[in-house]
Amino acid sequence: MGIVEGKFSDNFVTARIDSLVAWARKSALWPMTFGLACCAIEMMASGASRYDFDRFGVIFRATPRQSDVMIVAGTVTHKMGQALRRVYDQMPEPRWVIAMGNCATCGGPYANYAVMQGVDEVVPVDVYVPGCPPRPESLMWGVMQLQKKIEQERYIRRKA
Amino acid sequence: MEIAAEAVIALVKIAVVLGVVSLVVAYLTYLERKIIAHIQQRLGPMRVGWHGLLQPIADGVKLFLKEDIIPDKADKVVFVIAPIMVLVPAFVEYSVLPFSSTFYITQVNIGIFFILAVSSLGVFGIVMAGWASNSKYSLLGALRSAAQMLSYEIFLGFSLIGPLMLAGSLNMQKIVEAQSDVWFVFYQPLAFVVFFIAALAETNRVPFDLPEAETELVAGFHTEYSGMKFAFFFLAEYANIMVTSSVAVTLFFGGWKGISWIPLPGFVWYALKLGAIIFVFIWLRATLPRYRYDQLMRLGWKFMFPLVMANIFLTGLVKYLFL
Amino acid sequence: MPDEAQSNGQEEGSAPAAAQAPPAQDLRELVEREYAGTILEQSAYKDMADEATLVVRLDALPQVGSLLRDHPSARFRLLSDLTAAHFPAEERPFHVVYHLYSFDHNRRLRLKVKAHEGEQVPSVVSVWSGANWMEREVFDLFGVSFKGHPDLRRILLPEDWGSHPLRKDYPLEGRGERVYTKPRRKEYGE
Amino acid sequence: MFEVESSTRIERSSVMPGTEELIINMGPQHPSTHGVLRVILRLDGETVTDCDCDIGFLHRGTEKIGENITYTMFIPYTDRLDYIAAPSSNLAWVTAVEKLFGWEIPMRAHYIRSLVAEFSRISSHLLWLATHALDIGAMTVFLWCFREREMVLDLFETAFGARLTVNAFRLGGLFQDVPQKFLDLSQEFADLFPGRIGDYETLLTDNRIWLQRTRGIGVISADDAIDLSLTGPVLRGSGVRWDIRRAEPYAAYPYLDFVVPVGENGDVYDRYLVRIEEMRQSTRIIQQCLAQLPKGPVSCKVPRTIKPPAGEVYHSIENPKGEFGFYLVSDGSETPYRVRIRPPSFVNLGGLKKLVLGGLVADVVAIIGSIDIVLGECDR
Repeated sequence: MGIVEGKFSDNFVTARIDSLVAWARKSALWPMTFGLACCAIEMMASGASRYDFDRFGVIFRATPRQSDVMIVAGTVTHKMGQALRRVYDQMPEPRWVIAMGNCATCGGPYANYAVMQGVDEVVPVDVYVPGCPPRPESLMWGVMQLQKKIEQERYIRRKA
Repeated sequence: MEIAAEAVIALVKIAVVLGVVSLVVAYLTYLERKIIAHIQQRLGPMRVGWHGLLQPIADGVKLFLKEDIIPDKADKVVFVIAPIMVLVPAFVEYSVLPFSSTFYITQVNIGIFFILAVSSLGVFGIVMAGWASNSKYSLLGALRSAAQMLSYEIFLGFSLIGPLMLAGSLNMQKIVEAQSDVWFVFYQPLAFVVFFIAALAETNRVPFDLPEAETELVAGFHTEYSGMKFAFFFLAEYANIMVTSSVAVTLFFGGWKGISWIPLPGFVWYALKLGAIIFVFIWLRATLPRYRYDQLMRLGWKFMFPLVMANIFLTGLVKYLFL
Repeated sequence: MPDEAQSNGQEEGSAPAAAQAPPAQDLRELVEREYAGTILEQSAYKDMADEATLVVRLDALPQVGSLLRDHPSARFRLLSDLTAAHFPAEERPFHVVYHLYSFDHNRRLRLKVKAHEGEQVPSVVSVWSGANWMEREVFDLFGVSFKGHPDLRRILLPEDWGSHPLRKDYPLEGRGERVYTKPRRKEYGE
Repeated sequence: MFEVESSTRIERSSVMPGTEELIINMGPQHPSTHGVLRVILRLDGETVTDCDCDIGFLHRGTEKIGENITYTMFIPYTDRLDYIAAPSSNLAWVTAVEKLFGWEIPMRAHYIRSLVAEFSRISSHLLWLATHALDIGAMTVFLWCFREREMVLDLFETAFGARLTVNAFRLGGLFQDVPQKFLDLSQEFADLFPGRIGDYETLLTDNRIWLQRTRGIGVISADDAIDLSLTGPVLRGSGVRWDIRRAEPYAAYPYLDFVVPVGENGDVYDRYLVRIEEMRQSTRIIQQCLAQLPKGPVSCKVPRTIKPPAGEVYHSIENPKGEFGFYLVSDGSETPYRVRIRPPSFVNLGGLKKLVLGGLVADVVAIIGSIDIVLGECDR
């Protein structure tokens, strides 16, 4: 799809097309189940009946190839870091990352030898969700923030 | 001139059927999400359009614009052909299905054989996908799928012999006509049960969804597929559900024929029956756990095979003695 | 059944012999009868019955272990926990600690061996199979190696970590075994 | 596909000329490894011929942290050990430290601790049932279990202000008394929950597919289970009637009446039945706690700076997953000298190899599910 990407100037038509693309992308955010620790439990709760992420079109996929957003839910240790990066590399573009919880954001309470001080050391992060662990509402807020971010993205228009 | 007109009509019919089927298949995913959600006390898609009605379109557009990854170690040609190999047979089968008394693409004398033959082609695509991906999960998924589909193809075929003996024809339209008085499901309940179970296995649905058992094999044979190619597999799965349900409707539930004192057009009857069967498919998915691979095989060969043979024998006996 | 076990425990606590003699005196005698001179120390925190501790001579550990496991008056069949502690000031800095539990008598016993730096502790995997992973963990985090262990590898930390974090001289923040600095990120293709 | 550079014992080897055994790597990112467990399997067809676990992907150095902070400060870290049943981990820590000090805890605190610990057992078993059923393909049970789990989390929130990592107990008792609303809601839950257990059982217990997938799978005898140091429902599933709540009672358990369920065959199905029955018994305990709850203070006098005498203690409790203990060495200062966490999941997972050998790949998933691990305390 690289033929049309970023080739056009701003006008009514291209803006419409871009907003259609953005709408599709934000409405079908399929996260990858990357549960690492405590936050993973809250992520599961987000998918379950009370919070029901399916309402936003968010369904969890098991394989990175078919997912759009990686929710890093939990503590990333140095041992895990490599695997995490590898999974990120397997995801197709466009891809986003949500760092869920304090551990993924900055190491959280674990300032020690084993824990990576924030997942942004290995992958670029789009949204940071605070909390230890964040409540499902917070994660939902994070997903909605990401949707807002996607809405502003340009697809066939030249990057500003 | 006449030939040209016929060709145009045929093309229009094909276009209509393809369009409607594609749309229905896309909305089948929505229906499934919605029904399962309600069984699980959730709401399902709500935000994208009214009650999430635009969800399949958003999914489709997104998948279409997604980067299309071909793994480095994959066999590139086969990797690309595989999803097409899966999708095409699923749609070709619609060509012989009668949707109402007058609306069908074509009628061939061996309609049901055609469907069985073409549906077996799908398994090639799956095996190719698994092999070409060069991933162990995909390969295991594909092998499971091949073994499962080949075995259950047999039961599926044999279970249809009973109704065919009653109808005395392989032409789909004639089979429907033969059920004007009583649907074959009442004559052939055993055959229908076997057919339904085999259909579940054939379409890789719960409780036989081993090839893509999410918790064991990540996503089975399509683990490595992304973007539009994955969408092809996804659509093919639902198109297959439609086809097998259509076969069930045609052979066991009187096809487009309705109850005579309710005046509804044939295709409405058809759609209603189809919907009911598809609902059962989805309902089962929300209810049952998954069989293990060897148990699935045992169930097939040790239980269903004798059953379906007995059914054929009984049908033949009854037909020979009383009709 | 569990009620019996409970009353057993209470009986033991209230018996006059147990009140005077330090806990685990009977076990010490049992071991000494079979293998004299293998018990080096005996203690119990605040004389609690379930904190009874016997310090065993390093080389005699597997024998003492199997005796305590099989003898009808001990029957410590469950190796409840195996760990270590590091006391750098002591002559034998590594204390490997074994917590045993006996279903038959509902009592606990702590065995301890003390090892020099670099000294091999005999493995108890042959006595309690459950020790396998726990010994690997001690090897990983303390660097105490076990003689006769079937598969002594690091278990929690990456294979190439190179140091043993639970030693007292190891800083909490680590020694920078894995640092993702800018060049490293470049290597990842950022 | 998700391999990491870490050596493993399992090397590629040809069995027969022309055939090669398949080595499959599950995890660390895999939907059914319940976190970041990595299992390497050697397969002959679909039969498992060798199995090796690679853990430590969640090794967060909790024990080392414990040596550097005070006894009170460590309580939040215990939440994050067994994060599925956080109050249970809190309870293990506070009881271990209290044993070191020799404090007398007021009766009301004991009862509330038992009450909350049983709620945590229910929440843990619900999550286990949810994921275990999902692994075997039953997805509706997953969502039903989460429905009730949300109710339990609401209860925690009413009492302690957090859903998951509740930081429920303090050294010497509780931070403050629980609100009356918590007790009312608990009563409501305890009355409603047995019916809901019945719902899950309708979907699973007599389901033919469920029986075929779980009966006779992952069998372990009582002797082997003891030899491998397995504890908790895994041990009880093999028929050993040992529950620390009974054998070495703590908190209010000496005054509570409950049955310790055991299995017969030690297979996946028996472990399932044991846990289901434990949920019923937990509900009974909750009913009793609510009925017997005494009045009075919820905390004993705790000095401002906490300095225990020098010495060492080991104290363990019955966590939903097994024996959860702390081995504490104190040198008389404000921080512990050594904190050892005795993790049930770590030890139980050590028995995985014995359970899976000779089974099929699909069984591995069921067996891992039936051990019920949580990587937080497994890797610490």
